[in-house]
Amino acid sequence: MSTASEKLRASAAEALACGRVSLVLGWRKKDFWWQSPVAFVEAAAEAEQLSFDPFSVYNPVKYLLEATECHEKVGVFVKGCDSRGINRLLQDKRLEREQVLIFGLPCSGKADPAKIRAVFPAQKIREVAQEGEELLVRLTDGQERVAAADFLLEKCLTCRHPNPVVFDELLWEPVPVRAGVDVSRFARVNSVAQKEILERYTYWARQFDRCIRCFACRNTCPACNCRSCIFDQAEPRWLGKASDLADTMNYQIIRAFHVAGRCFECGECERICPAGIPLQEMNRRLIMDIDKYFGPYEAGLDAGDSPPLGTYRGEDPAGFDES
Amino acid sequence: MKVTTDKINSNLVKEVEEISGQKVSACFQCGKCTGGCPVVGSMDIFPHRVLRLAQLGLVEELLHSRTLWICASCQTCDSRCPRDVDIPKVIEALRLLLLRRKGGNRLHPASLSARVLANAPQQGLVSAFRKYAK
Amino acid sequence: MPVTREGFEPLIVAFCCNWCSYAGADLAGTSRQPYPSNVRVIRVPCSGRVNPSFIIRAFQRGADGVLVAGCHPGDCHYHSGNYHARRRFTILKQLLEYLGIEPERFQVRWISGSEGAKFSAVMNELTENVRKLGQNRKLRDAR
Amino acid sequence: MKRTGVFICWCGSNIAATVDIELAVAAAKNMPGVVFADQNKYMCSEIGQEIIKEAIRSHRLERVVVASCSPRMHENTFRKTVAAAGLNPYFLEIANVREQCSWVHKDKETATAKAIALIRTAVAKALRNEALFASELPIERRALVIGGGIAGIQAALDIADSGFVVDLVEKEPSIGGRMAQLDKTFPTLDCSACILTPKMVEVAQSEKITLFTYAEIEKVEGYVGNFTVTVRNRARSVDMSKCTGCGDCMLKCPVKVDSEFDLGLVKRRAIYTPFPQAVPNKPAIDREHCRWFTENKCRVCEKICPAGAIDYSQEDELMTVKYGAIVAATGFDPKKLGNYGEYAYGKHPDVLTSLEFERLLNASGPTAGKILRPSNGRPPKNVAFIQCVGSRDKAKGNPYCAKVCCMYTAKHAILLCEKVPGARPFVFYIDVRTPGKDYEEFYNRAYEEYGATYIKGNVSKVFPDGDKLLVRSVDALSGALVELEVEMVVLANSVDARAGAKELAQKLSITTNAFNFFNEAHPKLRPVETHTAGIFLAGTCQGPKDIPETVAQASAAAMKVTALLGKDSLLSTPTVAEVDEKLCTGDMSCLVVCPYGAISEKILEERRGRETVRRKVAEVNMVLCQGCGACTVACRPGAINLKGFTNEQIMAEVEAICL
Repeated sequence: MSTASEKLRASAAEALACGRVSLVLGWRKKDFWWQSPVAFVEAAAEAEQLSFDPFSVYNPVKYLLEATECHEKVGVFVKGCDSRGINRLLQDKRLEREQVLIFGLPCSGKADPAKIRAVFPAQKIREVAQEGEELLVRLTDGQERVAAADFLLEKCLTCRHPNPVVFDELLWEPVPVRAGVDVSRFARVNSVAQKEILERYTYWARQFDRCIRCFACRNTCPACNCRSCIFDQAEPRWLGKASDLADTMNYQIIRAFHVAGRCFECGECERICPAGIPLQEMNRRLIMDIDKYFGPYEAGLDAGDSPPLGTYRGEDPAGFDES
Repeated sequence: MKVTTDKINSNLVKEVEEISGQKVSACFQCGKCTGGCPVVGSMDIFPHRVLRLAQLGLVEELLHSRTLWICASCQTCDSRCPRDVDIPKVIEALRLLLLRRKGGNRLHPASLSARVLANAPQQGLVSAFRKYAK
Repeated sequence: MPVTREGFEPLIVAFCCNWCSYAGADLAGTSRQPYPSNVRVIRVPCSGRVNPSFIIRAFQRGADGVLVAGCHPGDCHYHSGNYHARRRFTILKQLLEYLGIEPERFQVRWISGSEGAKFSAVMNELTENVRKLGQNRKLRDAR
Repeated sequence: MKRTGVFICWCGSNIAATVDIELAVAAAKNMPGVVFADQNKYMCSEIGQEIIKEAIRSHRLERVVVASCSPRMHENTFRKTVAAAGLNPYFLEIANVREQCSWVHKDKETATAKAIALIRTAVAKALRNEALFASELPIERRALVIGGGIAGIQAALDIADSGFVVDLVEKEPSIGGRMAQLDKTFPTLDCSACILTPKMVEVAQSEKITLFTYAEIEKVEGYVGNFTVTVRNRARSVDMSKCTGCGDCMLKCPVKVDSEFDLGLVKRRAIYTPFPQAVPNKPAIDREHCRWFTENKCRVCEKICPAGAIDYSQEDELMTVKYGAIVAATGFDPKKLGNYGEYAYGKHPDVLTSLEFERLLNASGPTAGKILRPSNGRPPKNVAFIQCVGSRDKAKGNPYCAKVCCMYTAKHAILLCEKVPGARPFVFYIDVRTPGKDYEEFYNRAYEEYGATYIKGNVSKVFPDGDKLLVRSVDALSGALVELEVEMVVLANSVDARAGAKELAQKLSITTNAFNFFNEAHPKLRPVETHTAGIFLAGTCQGPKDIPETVAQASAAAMKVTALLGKDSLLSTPTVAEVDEKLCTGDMSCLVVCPYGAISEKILEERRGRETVRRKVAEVNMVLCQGCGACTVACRPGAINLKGFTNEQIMAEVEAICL
């Protein structure tokens, strides 16, 4: 087992044993090689289940909303992206800094099971482990080593903050930012934006047509932390119940608008979408426009700053005809 | 000198504004430029009047003025102008207008022989092509 | 959807702030400056009161064009409402265009209480532009 | 569904000529919720209103829609009508079928269709209207005036005259302000002190006015009718109750400092009154320069004071007082000329600002009213007056016109001629602006009777040339170059907002323009009010103005104050924001966008199972809220709603208007 997982276990066990926290959020291995869901550890003895492997991708931060209701102080392991979720909750006053003990995990990216399956026969894979810069793929009939960088999740390829931006303890040395992320960050947005208007509509209509309104994108998003979401309300009925393209567009537009200036690009919405809708392309489009019109801003880096949609400057340019 | 609607509406003023990047209409004729100009004694049209004439479309009259060739672009006027008008730029635009009108002020690529094209330094060519071009 | 003999008639919904643009619309009336009857105004206290959800809902229910009109920057009756509106609708407008909605369909304008002629001109322009585009099918409910 | 009545007005032929009223009435009868529809030639007339009242009674109407002219016209009329019939006035909705329908459309068929859609929309909204009530607030019947110049003095006197108690807070040791520095006033050449000093004395003697000099505003909290203000009374080091104002201390004090009042042209002592006519005429110790406070020796004033009034142990005192209304009258600062090296100000002693020249003119000034060159103490013969120094200069000064310079320069030219026989004033101007009663005539006298030479041309540079000054310019009218040799140059420097204006504006929660002048609520129709109810403006803190305008505005502000304080209670606007605590997340997005500071955090205790949990929610102060609704959009879960323009109402309008 990797030293990373051991460090997690040791930190969690220590924090629980000495009573600094009564719950620790991390990851554990589940039935399949590609499953590493969020683990809830309440006793030092249970810390053994913790694991940090190429699939510990889920953002545990959103669970803090409920966890802090019944625990005075909660320990949480965060990657770079997860840590910005903490700042999101702090800024939204959904969390107090003293309520969490943050273990920071510099992260050079998580693996995309689909990319692994594309190379190795799915039935044969038994385990995939991180060994330095490589993935060790154990198959039913042997094992192979491949470069981890070739199997990264889409969202990790454009990650600008692989190191936690807020933490109490850092478990290991920070890692460098991948080269070229600034170019690739908006590459998909730009390629869609370059299409003709009708093509753009057709592109998005095809994407949204698949939406089954499961709300997974909302539920996983730490920026979507309202006690009561407007999409669940009956009066006024903000969103129709029919699974109609127009209603879906309404949902997607307003969802994106609600996270505008607040989305910190963890990309979980897109990764988790069962219909494979490229939601990050919408979120990032808003980020592009916010940067362009209101000045560069990255959400989730500083819990003390002011998100661009609550402030204004008299001399703001307008993205419409002001004549 | 006579102000007419044709002159006021002529494109020459726009051209001067476009070349210079200055708004001649911003001037309110305070005369601070003229008062401080070190070479005003040799000018036939004073700097503030250059702007006034331009405002009224009397650009032709300006083009014949000695002032264009007297102005040393020392920027004294510009540094004191309360309306932020860069007068040397306006005067330079008038000079350019004349030069362009005269023609023959730049190289045309087609007019060069293949030997020249092959041997001349590229930077020199580029600058010669672009000289005074719009 | 009103359809006359001449063919397609667009429906334009205009959210007008009470202090400037609604007064501008009234002035267009008092000074008899005509604009097409396709335009219908909803009165709101301030452009900062207009929720993007209202705009999407109007498109869903059959509006072919939507206008948000408020006081000129610096003139907001409530000091800052239109500044917030400007930020919100700047990004909403870019997003709608990015999703393939024609830019002419959603407009934001500043119209003061003294700009009756401008209100009328904007309405004429908006109606004509949307008329050329034809019916909004992209954001409209299927039923 | 609420029983709704629709009343369609013909407005004579104004509506009826374009809208088919019969058709509209018929259509209205079929709208959801409508139980009654009627029409009248003039709904706003006595008869029309009776029809509405009668129908409310006989048809037991719960909501009323009037299709007529703009709500900006008659909404209040009809609200009173429905209130008279026993309904809440906010159960009324207006469909604007005149200004926004019949007057702008010609085709009867489409205009009628649109009118019906507008009525349908109003009905849809009315069905969701809820009873709204304005709440009543008590008023603290005491006013605060900030600034003791002519604006503050006039405002305080007028408020006191109406019987209300006023506190007047002045930063300097004496009231009087800029006007006290002036010699004569245009266009009548009244002596400034002769008309100001009686008012200053009146302030001191008024039983209704309490004067706090050497005091500053520390903090302002609360809202209209109920402000709580903390004032810092700076340590004067002189016991005001013992001091008789004999002035012996000021004669014996060994420390000499540039006099602020005389703009450094003479020295004052460390214990000082700013000027001889000061009110209160009791000195203060300037601790920054006093030898006791800087070097721990001296105490001469203490020894000399016959009343034993010197008290070095005094400390700043904070006092907290409640006020119902506040007048800001903090005045202006003359522009500093650091950017204008070309005028040789500071390089040659005979280049003066206009306020410095004003002190030379003044009988109690440094030269006892004689115009003498600071360089050699002799009267000047030729004097250049340069206008628009730092005004109308978007490149390095203020883009705006300072408004008073043209007139006071004409005054200076006249006074120069009167005081120095044979003197020649030269006025360099860009434009001469003299709107105002008797102003143009005054300016005419300057060049007709006194022979001032007006030259249209901004001076480009002033060259010190031996003991003279060389002024270079052009006369733009003749095109002639101008080069004058003068003995004195007077710069009409621009009017800046008072240093510290921005900070005071923040304390008062009022806004400023780009140049830190306080913003009025409306440039034409509410020129003395601010966006913050209960705070009013007087004088140059709002923008450059002359004395008559300042006094007029001060009286206007005083009138606004007395109108406010004279009310029994305040009624707040009922269309305010309201929080649904169930939905509220407590992230305070609403608080951030509220321009009135009307939203605050509240801790809610609620039962969850057996436990009591505490959570944060937003709370709206109904008095501060003005009903803009910016918060409702900032609130993602839709927890904060605007009464009278609720999400439900607007959504219903959208649905109905698109039908």
